[in-house]
Amino acid sequence: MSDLEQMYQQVILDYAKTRRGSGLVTPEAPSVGESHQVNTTCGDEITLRVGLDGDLITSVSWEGQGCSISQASASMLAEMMDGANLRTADETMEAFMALMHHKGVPLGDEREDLLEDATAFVGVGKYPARIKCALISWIALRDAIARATVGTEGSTP
Amino acid sequence: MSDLEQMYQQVILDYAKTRRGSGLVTPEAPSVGESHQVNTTCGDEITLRVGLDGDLITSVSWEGQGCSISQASASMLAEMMDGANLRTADETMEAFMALMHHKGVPLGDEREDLLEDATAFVGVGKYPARIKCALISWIALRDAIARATVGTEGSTP
Amino acid sequence: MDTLTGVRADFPILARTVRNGKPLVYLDSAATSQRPHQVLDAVAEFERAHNGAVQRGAHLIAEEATEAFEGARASVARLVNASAPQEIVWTGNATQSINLVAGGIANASAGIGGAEAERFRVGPGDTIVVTETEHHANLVPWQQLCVRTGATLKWIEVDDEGRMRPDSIASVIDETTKVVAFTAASNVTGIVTDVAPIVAKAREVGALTVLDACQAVPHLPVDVQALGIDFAAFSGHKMLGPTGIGALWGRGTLLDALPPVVFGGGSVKTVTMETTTWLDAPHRFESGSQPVAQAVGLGAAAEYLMAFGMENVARHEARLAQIMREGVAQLPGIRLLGPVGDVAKADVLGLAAVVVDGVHAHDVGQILDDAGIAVRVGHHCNQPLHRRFGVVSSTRASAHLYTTEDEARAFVDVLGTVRTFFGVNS
Amino acid sequence: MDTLTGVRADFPILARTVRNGKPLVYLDSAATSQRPHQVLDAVAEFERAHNGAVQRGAHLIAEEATEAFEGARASVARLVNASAPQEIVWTGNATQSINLVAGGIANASAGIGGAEAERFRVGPGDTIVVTETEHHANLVPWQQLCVRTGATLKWIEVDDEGRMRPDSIASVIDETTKVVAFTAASNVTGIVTDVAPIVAKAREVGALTVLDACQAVPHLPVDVQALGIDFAAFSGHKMLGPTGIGALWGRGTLLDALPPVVFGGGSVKTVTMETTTWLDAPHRFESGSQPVAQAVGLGAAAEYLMAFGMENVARHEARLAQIMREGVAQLPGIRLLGPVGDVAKADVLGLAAVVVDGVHAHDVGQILDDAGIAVRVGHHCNQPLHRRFGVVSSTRASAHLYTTEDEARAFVDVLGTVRTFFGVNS
Ligand SMILES: Cc1ncc(COP(=O)(O)O)c(C=O)c1O
Ligand SMILES: Cc1ncc(COP(=O)(O)O)c(C=O)c1O
Repeated sequence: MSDLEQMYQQVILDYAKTRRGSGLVTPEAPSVGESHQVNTTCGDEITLRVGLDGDLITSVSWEGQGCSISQASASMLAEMMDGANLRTADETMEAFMALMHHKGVPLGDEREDLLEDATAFVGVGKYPARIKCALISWIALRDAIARATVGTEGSTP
Repeated sequence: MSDLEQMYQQVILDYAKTRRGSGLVTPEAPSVGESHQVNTTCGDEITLRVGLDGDLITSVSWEGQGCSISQASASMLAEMMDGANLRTADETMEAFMALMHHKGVPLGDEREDLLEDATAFVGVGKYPARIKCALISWIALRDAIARATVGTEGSTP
Repeated sequence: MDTLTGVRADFPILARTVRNGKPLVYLDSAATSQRPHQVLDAVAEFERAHNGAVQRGAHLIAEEATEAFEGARASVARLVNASAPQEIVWTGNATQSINLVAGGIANASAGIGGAEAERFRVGPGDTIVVTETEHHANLVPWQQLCVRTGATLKWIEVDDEGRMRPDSIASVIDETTKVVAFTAASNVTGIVTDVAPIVAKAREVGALTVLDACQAVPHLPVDVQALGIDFAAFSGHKMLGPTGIGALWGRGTLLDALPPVVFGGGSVKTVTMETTTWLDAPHRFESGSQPVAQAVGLGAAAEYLMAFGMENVARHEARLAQIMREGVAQLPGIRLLGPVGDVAKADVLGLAAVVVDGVHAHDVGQILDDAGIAVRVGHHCNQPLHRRFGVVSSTRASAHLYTTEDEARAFVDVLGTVRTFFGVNS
Repeated sequence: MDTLTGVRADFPILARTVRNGKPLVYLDSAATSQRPHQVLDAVAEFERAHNGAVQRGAHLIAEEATEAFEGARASVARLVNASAPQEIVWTGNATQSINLVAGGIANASAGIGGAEAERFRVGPGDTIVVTETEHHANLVPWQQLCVRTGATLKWIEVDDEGRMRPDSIASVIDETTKVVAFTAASNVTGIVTDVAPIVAKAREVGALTVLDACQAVPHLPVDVQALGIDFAAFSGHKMLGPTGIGALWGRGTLLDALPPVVFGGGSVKTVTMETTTWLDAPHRFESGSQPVAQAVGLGAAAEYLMAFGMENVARHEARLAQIMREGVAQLPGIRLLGPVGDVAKADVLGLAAVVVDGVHAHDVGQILDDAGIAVRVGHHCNQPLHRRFGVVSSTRASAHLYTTEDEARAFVDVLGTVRTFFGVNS
């Protein structure tokens, strides 16, 4: 498998096409957070919204355009994180960032279980310019969760 | 004679010491012009004043401080130009500038007669950074004459 | 062709290989060009043997450095036919050159520069005119000038091919216009601007003209005097010179009156704790230690371009433009930004920016990269024009004098495989 | 000594001869330093093999270029102990670094930068404080900030040796003070500033501190966090790096809020024809194509200095200062600017600026030049301090890590012959 084929695995192209979670919804959750991120190289944007109930993510939806890597990443993120609890989300984010900076080599530890299908992004690590594409939705997720949490600090101590 | 000795010939050091024409005077001439020049490398300044009667320079005086090259040049200029007519002044200026850009080689033509003692400045041409020092009083002279001429256009047509 | 082989040998980087050992096909010259060894050697030789503080030292190497530095200025002046070397001001890049003019005007409007700077004052009621095809570098400084002074920004609109519309030129520039800033050639469409009508209209209303010549000076003959403009900005790194250096050309009388924007040593006549007087141009704008080695390199680049002949550069690139643009026009599902049709006649730079149906520019660029072909993806610092075209980004291939026809064809060929790779053939 | 020989071999220019075949004795390092081949090679290698547009390309060499560029930023950050690489902003020189802060404050005061820039606003009634020992680069930008905003410039006075007077620090900085800009080390007296009391007083009144670290970073250990300052400016060419690059360090939170002063591509988030939003630091200040090769060279210079050890540089130069200053003090008819007396204890840079009774600095420099000794003559871009000392100009010898004790002694010896040459022995 060439580097290029490793990056553009079929599972990635599939997720890019299906765009899970795309189309912003208004969650019926106790707390809601939204984040808008821009990839300044290409002008791509994403708006991602989460609904939180305590430490449970009850809804993930997003809107935006971008390359297949960024769309696949957002799509997979939505599928994996909808229904996850915040601790799992945190650990998955960490694992994903670690994978991105692993220069195309699988992590080779228990974090791979956490990542599930997202291990398919391993090939992106060989292309530093594309890491931003894969990360942008995750950065939006982290920011959206932070906003949801801040907004409700009083009610969910 | 080394390059250094060629630049600092005795005649130059002597003129630098005697400072002919130094001390600004108020000439009783029909038209008067003054110029102020700064050498920005070292902060040296010169103010030079001329009195003109028609096309005759009736007075040259100056005030300022600077290195031996600039002082010798002003001193010699005052001696040579006091009493000169404008055409001679023009030609001498031209010859002096040509000498400065002659890279330390004598001009070798009739302009040397015009320059008299000022041919001693030939050695400065080998030191591009010092050309400005030798020229500053001549630039002031040209400017002062221009100002005197403009100021009296009506009266000396 | 013989000459081209010789030329390519001058550029060390063209011999390297990239992904999977493929030879580098460098088609990103509009972003930054490569440098011939003549430029690299001039810089290295300067650093190794003549480096000293310019315009300040009374020692031998300082004199040598000053001579090299000012000699480079004369070379660049000759390349664009400035009437004197002092009309060339060194900056860090074309962006800084444009900011120097916009910032100088803003400073004049804030009372810096005294009476001689009065002519540059702008304020409420005045308009600054740009165009819809400008690079951010020739748009944002003028937006900010308006914020600082209360002047109003207006722009000349472009048609669907990206050409400035004559009716828009005629209506937007009016008696209130103080500055018209426009590009000499677009970095997205490749269109070479017809400068004359704009300058004529600007002169009629007494407005200053500022030309963004960043994509013109490296690729076409540019004669600043013949163009009748007032200022022109360009960058070293796009014209075979080093990074870290740019230039502003301006009419001597204007440059001597425009207030500086960067203040410090080397640009001042007399400084007291209370106040400061400036030197004449170019020094008034060259505060602090200058990019001396880079200027020397840019001088060598200007000499290299003049030796090759700007007419020859332009002719070579016109041929490459034709290969790329006609080739792309044949490919299904691919949109070419800028002129389509009989490109042989159109006045375009040697570049082609494309949008592939159903495939994002980043993904397009990656497929090309995998084939060793280096292109630029994104909005190329020109968001408004992309928005005007209804797209967010594009993939741009751009050539220079060292680009071969085979390389231009390789771009077209690999581009033709992209939609298959991503399964979007329809 | 062994190390010094090794060091000298790293600097190609030190092997050259000058007038009359004499070996070069380079004592003009405070104006511009020389570069080791490690720096020249890093630049050449980048240009020959990895040159591409940074932060923009999706192709291999653009990625390599970005990595080299950002790696250099991390090296420079480590040298001055910045808390993150993003706190280092590339500029063209130290002068531009200072102007970036002064200009950013001026822009904030003119309404650019929005609400987050409010904290930088200055206006009538506010004061900006500098000192009497500042280089023009750290004086003129603040004068002009006052012209643009209506703020008032005040300055800390120095004593006859050139030291900032404690009583003046105490009285000049007050509740109206918004910025205190001062040098870390003087390029005329060599005095290293005691930063702590100034920072303490500035903090007490809530003023920003801007350190001109141009003569400090190349010669002394500098820890921006320990100093407690807000901004620090320095230049590549004085610290063994290339010309054409400088740096500004600033606290991250401040840099992210300070409005930019140079507008264009690469620094912006979203641009429409009407308006623009900025990126965070450092990119918001890095408009247009950057001095990439020069940054790479400066990164190599920072690594070189760290490998040598800044403590070792300082110790070596302290010894040279002692040789020069004690030697000069023995010579009749020669005045040393700055500290005289027990210089072994004084905190001074490895430099000596002198005034020779009856001989102009230009003439002094010429005699030294004839002996192969390169020094600086003039006011060294510091007219107010020379005026404070009652002189117009001086002759300055300045060292760096490659300067030998013999070279320092040669300066003293030849200086001792000057008055005889010009017949002014009294
Ligand atoms: C103390 C000081 N500040 C600022 C500068 C300006 O540095 P640059 O010319 O590199 O901008 C210098 C250099 O001359 C200096 O010595
Ligand atoms: C048309 C145009 N103008 C201005 C610029 C800015 O040039 P630089 O980045 O060298 O400042 C560019 C380069 O991207 C350009 O293509």
